[in-house]
Amino acid sequence: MIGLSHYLIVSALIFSIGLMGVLRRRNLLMLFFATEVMLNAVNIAFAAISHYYNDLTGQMFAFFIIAIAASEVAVGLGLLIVLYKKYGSLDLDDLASMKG
Amino acid sequence: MYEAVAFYLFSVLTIGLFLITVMSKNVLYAMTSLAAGMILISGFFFILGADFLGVVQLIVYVGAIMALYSFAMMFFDATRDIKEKNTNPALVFLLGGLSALVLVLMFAAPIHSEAIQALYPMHEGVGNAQDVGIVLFTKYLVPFELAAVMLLVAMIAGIILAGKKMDQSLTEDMSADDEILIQKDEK
Amino acid sequence: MDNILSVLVFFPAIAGLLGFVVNKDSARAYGITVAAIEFFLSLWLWLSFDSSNAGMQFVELIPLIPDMGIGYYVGVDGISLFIILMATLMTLIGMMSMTITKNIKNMIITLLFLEMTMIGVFVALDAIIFYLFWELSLVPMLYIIGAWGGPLRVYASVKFFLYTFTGSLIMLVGMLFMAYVYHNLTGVWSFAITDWYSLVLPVNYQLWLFAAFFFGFAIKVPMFPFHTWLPYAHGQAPTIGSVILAAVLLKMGTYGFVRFSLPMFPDASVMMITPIAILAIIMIIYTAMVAYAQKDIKQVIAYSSVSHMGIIMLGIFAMNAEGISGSVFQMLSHGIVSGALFMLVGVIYDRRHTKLMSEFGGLASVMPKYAVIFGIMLMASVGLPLTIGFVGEFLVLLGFYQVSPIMTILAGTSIIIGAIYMLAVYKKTFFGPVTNEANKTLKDLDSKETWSLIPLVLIVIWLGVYPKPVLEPIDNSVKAMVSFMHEKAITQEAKDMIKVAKTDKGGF
Amino acid sequence: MLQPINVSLESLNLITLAPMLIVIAGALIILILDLINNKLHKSLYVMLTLLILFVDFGAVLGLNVNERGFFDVMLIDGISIISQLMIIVGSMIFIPLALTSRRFHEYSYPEFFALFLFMIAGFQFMVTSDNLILIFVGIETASLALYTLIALHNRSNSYEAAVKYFTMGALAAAFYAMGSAVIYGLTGSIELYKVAEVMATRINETGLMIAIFGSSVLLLVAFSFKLSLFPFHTWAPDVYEGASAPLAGFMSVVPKIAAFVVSIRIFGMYIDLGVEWVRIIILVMAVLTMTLANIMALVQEDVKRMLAYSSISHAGFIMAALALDTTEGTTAIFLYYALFMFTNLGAFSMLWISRHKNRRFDARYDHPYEKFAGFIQIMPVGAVIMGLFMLSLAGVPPFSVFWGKIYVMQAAVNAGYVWLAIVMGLNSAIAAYYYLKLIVYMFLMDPVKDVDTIYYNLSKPLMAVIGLATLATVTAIFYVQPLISYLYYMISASGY
Amino acid sequence: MMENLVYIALFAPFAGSLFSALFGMSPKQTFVGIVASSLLFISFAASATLAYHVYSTGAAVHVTMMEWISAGDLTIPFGFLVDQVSVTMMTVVTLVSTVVHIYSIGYMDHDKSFNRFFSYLSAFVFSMMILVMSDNFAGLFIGWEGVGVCSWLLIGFWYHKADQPREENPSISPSWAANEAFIVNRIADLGMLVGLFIIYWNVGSLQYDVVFAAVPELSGSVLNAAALALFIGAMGKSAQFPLHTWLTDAMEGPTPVSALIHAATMVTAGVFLVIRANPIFSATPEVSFFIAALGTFVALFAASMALVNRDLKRIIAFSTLSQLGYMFAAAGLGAYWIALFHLAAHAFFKALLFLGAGNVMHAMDGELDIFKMGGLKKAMNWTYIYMGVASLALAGIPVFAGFFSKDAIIETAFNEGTYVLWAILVLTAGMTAFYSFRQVFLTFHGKARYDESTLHPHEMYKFVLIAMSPLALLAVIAGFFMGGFQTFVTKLLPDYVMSDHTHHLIWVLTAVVLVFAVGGIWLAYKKYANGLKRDEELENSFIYKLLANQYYIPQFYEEFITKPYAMLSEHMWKDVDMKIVDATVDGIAKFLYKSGDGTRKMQTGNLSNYLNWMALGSVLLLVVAAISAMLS
Repeated sequence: MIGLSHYLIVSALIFSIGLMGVLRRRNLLMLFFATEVMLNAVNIAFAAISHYYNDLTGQMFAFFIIAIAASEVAVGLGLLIVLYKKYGSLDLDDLASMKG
Repeated sequence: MYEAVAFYLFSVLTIGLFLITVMSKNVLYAMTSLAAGMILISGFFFILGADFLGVVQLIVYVGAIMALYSFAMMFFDATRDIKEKNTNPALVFLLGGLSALVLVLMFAAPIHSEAIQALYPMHEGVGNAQDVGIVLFTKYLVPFELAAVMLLVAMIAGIILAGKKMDQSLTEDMSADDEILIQKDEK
Repeated sequence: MDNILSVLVFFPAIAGLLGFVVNKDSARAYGITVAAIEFFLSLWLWLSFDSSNAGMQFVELIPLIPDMGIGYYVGVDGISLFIILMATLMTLIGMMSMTITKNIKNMIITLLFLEMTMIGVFVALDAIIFYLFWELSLVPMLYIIGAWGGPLRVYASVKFFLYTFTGSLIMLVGMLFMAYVYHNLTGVWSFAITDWYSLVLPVNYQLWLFAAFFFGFAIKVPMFPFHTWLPYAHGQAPTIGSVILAAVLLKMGTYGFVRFSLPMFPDASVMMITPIAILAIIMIIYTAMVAYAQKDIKQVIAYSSVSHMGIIMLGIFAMNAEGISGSVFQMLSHGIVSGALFMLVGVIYDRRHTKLMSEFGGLASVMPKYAVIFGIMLMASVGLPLTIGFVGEFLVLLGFYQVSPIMTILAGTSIIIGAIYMLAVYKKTFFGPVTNEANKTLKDLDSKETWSLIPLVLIVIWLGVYPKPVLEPIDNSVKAMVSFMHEKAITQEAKDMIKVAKTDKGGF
Repeated sequence: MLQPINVSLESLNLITLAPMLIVIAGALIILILDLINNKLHKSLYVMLTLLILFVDFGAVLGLNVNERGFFDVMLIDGISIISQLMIIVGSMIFIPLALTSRRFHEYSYPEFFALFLFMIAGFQFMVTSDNLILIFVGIETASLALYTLIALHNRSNSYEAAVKYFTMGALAAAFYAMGSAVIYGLTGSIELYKVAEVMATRINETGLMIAIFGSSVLLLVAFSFKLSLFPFHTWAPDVYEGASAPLAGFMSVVPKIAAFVVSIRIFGMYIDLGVEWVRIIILVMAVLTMTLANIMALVQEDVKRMLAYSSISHAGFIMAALALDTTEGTTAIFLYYALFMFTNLGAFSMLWISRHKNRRFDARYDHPYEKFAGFIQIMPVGAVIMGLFMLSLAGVPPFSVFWGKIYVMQAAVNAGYVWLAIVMGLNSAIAAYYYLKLIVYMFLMDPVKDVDTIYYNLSKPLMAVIGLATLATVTAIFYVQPLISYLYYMISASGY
Repeated sequence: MMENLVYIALFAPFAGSLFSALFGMSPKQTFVGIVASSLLFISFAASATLAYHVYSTGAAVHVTMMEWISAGDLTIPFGFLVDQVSVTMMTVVTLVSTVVHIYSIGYMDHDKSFNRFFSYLSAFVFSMMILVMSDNFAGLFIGWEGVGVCSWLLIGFWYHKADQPREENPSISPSWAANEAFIVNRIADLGMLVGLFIIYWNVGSLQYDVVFAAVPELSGSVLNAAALALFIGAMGKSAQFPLHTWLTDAMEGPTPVSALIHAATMVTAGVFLVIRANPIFSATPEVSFFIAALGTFVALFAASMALVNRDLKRIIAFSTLSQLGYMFAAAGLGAYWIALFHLAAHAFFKALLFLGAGNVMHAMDGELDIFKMGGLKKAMNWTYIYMGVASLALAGIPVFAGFFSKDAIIETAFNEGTYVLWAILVLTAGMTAFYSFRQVFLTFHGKARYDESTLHPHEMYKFVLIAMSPLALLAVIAGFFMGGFQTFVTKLLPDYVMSDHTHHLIWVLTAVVLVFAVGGIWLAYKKYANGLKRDEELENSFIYKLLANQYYIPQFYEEFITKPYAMLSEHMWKDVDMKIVDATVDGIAKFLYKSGDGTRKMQTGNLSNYLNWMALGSVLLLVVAAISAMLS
């Protein structure tokens, strides 16, 4: 029988993969992918917990997470567009005019 | 049994696909594997009986979000391989590994408790969509409405950020009075 | 006029605000007039002061933040009365003798605000109000040093500000803790000093609180080894800044010890006598030696200030009325004398734009009046009897002798080494042939300078010959305080150490 | 089969939702107005926004303490009311800053004002709920709007700032979601009052501690990001630099108040549950934050960036009060922000009036210290006011921030954390240096450039705002008492 | 009536000083000198009247003017006590002062700071009067310090003279000498202050009568400490070894100053203190003996240096030192009245000697080297007589004042059984006679050794010579009043009479002393009366050089005290204060600033780094959480 922990561990692993992505990615678009991965990992956790508690709240949360992810993408891409227009690049290394 | 097979299959595939997403140098591969991974995640949802969520996952993530990303990819002309200077991979793996370790340890704990009563229980013999709908439109009506506002915000944001008006910046434009000042400075 | 203290505190501030309107050509006259009125108000305060009453007088109390126990609470006793008088007097005289022409209006306004804060510190009976004025006094001083000072003015002013600020923040924690303890014991929030007096604290609390307050006060005094801001501040400050700084601002530290540390933590104070006395003696001897090595007259006087403040510190911890009264008197004396000395240095600085002793020599031949007044102040500074400097120093040493003869002898060397550096300055500057061409045509004191210095000379002699009008109220309050401390002390050692005067009339 | 659901309107307690509805409606009105006529001047929108905020303020003021509404999703307790009031007041100070004498890009969008109002609504939702979902959606609504507002300043710096903020925000959101998931897993609930109940029963179960700690850490990461605590503060200086000065000032106050309210609810819960570990870790982070931000602020060359670091440091200061978890500590948070708000916004407004479109003093910075050299000679009143703000920020009495500071320190002392009070004191001393640096430039140095250029952006509304901020800064001593009693009453009424 | 006289005696000099000070910055006004002198004469007259009053009634006059310092339990009034001791001092001081004042009118004739000089001089007398008249130790201390300051002012009167190396001028410059005098006195004053503190904390008062009444109740150690501390004060003012160097350097001052301050009055203040506080010293025999021993030593020590000195004024200064040693020897041995008597007698002839030296100096245009004089007898007959008389008195030749007083001291030493002291004192008497007459002969006898073509020595003004005559007269006759004096002062002071044994030997003792004195004179006559014959061998001998260089003590002080002090000060400032204390403070600030520079590097501006920080932070927190969860 697959227990809750199985799902949660998968979720944890995916979350860490997402975190690694965030750490190593230098391209903003790819970085956004990584954050999506992380959010998806959380969704698995919510759905699993929801299932095992027989409670709908987790699904609600996951539902809202999806909504949030969608909005974030919209805004994020909007930002990427203005940024790209200005810098002509999405590389984080080109994006370091403010420091100190 | 069938659940176990599905779970392990999905798990391995998802993890693999997301690893590609994170590791691949090619945007296209990364995006495709991301989309595929998300589809598989909806599979998890279906296994877990969250049918509605699975559908939403498919529509919103795989449909809408991935579509947005593909448009963006085209806009940014990011089909070629992306050169990324890698930050110290050891650090990346160390941090990723450590976080995985701790999270796994955390989730390996006996989080589940039989004693906990569901506040919004699923009902026997009622479709998931119905159940979700009732909770969503009663208890979570306010968040739902706020989510609508949030989406509106996102929409407005997307529109104005990508709009033409942003091309010319008033903030950095030197209007007439600025020029006067510059002349003064030169004197 | 029961609210004379509020008038005294806020009159200069309001005048300062209105001063923004005054035309800058008339700013000087305005400033002097305001300072004169303020001085006469403070004289009036003295006249209406009841010398036989050792307690607080002219008390005003307006709750400001009752939830925290903070209120506008002011009053004077014999200890603070004369410091206030000195503050108003030195402000007046400083303004009269001021030779600054650059941004004179800003200077006048700043000085008036500074006057408010100075008086505020000495009348405050609420710790937070005390702290408020204490901190606020840094700001005008920062501006005065920084805007009108010498080449290193910015460094000096910032150092002054930050150093003092750091110390006082630790003191603030002490105050907060004190209020907390008071709350714990009485259930009431209060920052009123008089309320805190009534608190009998366990010795370890006293020690910690003493330490916290010590940092605030010691840096201000400034005690060794926290003194290094002072030479810079004095060295760079314009004359008026040095005058006020030496005369009044330094006294805040020693006043703080008398007002807070002693009556609130008698046991801790007694326990700390030896360490503090050692520091004080180091201050006295070490800085006097450093003063001797200086090339710049003003630096000599700056270091001598530290040395004299050491005497004051020593007297405060004599734990008898002789020493503490002497200390308070010495605060006045040091204020007047070092203020005058700084003004005197300012005089030649105005003429020659240098303060290096090597630039001078034989000034006594060229500027006899100047030499005479400098000589009088020098003698007062080295504590010649019948000048103001003797009374305090004598009483302090006398008082501390009871605590430790050896340390008194060490501290007493100040009368020797004090003479050494002061006489060296005088010899290098005033004696010998006039070797520098530039000095041959120096003008003696003009009437403005003379008339601002003469009152100080008169005070120096008057209070040296007949200190009673000043010493008596001080002594009454101090005696009452000492017997209060004796009552309050919980350890037997402290009770033994704190010597109640037989002639105490009580009433603290 | 499911039963039909009967919901009585009264049980919904619609009034709890009224303030947000007003703001959202107002935003929609602005959008519609723009649709009808797109030639309308920004002043109209500014005034409309102000009015809407004013109505909002009234609506919040009219709320009763300790009510719930909408299936208990909405929670109107004392801290939600006071935080909403402070959010609105902060916004009301911020909005008139749009009325500069020069045109700036963001204000040419009516959407700017709509987004702003949506953001306020988001903040209000954040603070009026103990439901993690609503909090999350509120956070995101507000954040997304805020990212946009930053980017709308329309310079390369501001995009960069927005992107940085956005990306890190997305990461923080993931952590928040993960933390919520763990909490949900632990308690089967995401409503904090329920979470607290269940957690209290499970706290002694073996093997759970790691999950409880873990959940707190995940949430802490998310809120440390919002509150810019070390080492999650890295976005803050860049974002402040990239954003326009008023927005930077706004960001250093209003979003943080909202985030603090949520933090109080969440971490207060943990501490109340006896998870002492959370308190310790918060204290450590708070101390690190105030210290490191302070020493980094020391070496800044730009006033705005310096103020950014100083805001971080102040946040650390206040975070320490949160860790105390006493009524006084909580009161201190709000008191501090209430007092800090005026001063800080005032200081940023002063930067705003001196803002030029081209960087005349430095290739990178808009407000390098040199710009303010000899300010006293150019604009004496401005210099004095800016000096007052700096002194206030440095904690010189009797200016406003001082009272916040001693209240925080007193709270720390009362809670038995004397060492914390001393650390706070020493930090204030370090901080004094960089505030002083500006004062030194303004008062003690001579101007480096033409003298008539500095108050370039000045206008009457800005003067009014600055005047108000000055008044509030200087007269703090007179209103601190009512403020404290009100805050204390509200906070103790809601049980914190 | 008597009270008024007290005030007149006290304040007349003060009035004179203030009056002169009014004209302090104007050019010379002769009337200033006249007014000041007249006021001093008034003071003298008042003192003399008081003396008569005290003599005739035997009762002291005690007045309290007002309260001075009152703090805690301490109350110090301005109180004045005119009793047998103080009235003696008052009379001597005012008498000598009056003479010196008048003398100065002539002597300072050409000085542009004439008025200032009188102001200082009268101020000195005022201080001295306070010193002797005060009825308490604190008042004495006022005068004590006051005379110190006036001495400083007067030694440094010619402040405009430049510093010279010690080889050219052993006292470097007037201003240097003034400072030296002041500082050395201050060292001793500290001892004095400590004495006051001891007395106050053990008695509770500083009034003489209270203190002396309490002496029997005090423990021996307290008394010893008090006596020693007070004597340290006395050592400074009376220039006892090792605080003696300032006195010879003080000769940089104008000669009337040397006469008044550094011979007749101020330097005897130490002796006066011991006499005044005789109840304390009587109760402490060990300290008293130490005083006597030190006095005897100084008598010999100073006389030895005078033997070879070539400076007219310095010789007299050494002789003053030596005589002060005598006085201390007497006081230390308990013969207070003899000490006081020698003090008075010494004041007369020593002042006379100095004033005579002043005449010589005046005539020689400031030249002081007796090797460059000679044969002045012709030109300056009166001066010759005066100095001769004074020298005879100093040498202790019978009939003259010094014979009686000094002889009594020597007898006392014998009487006390301290034969070593006696022997030394006798030897010193011989040396005294030798150097006094060496100086007289070298100055007045023989041939002129100065350039007669440029220098024409002439006698002093008549009025000056007349003014000096009272001193000369007293130098001759003062000894005859010894008996009367004894009965007068022993009403207050403990009487001291020789034991029968000494009484029997008195003629022998006197003869021994006389042999030495006459022998000294004879030796001086043989060697110097017929001109100077330099003895190169002797002058190059070690002893001679040692003596001529004052045992190298000034050099020692300079090398081992003055210079190290200056060096140490310099180190304290530059190395300790700047490099340690201040550098620590700045170091903390710099450290903070540096660490700011270091920390800001984490703010790279690169989002990737920021994300790394964030992840690092969160993972770290997670790990810490996990570890602490496992631990708990």
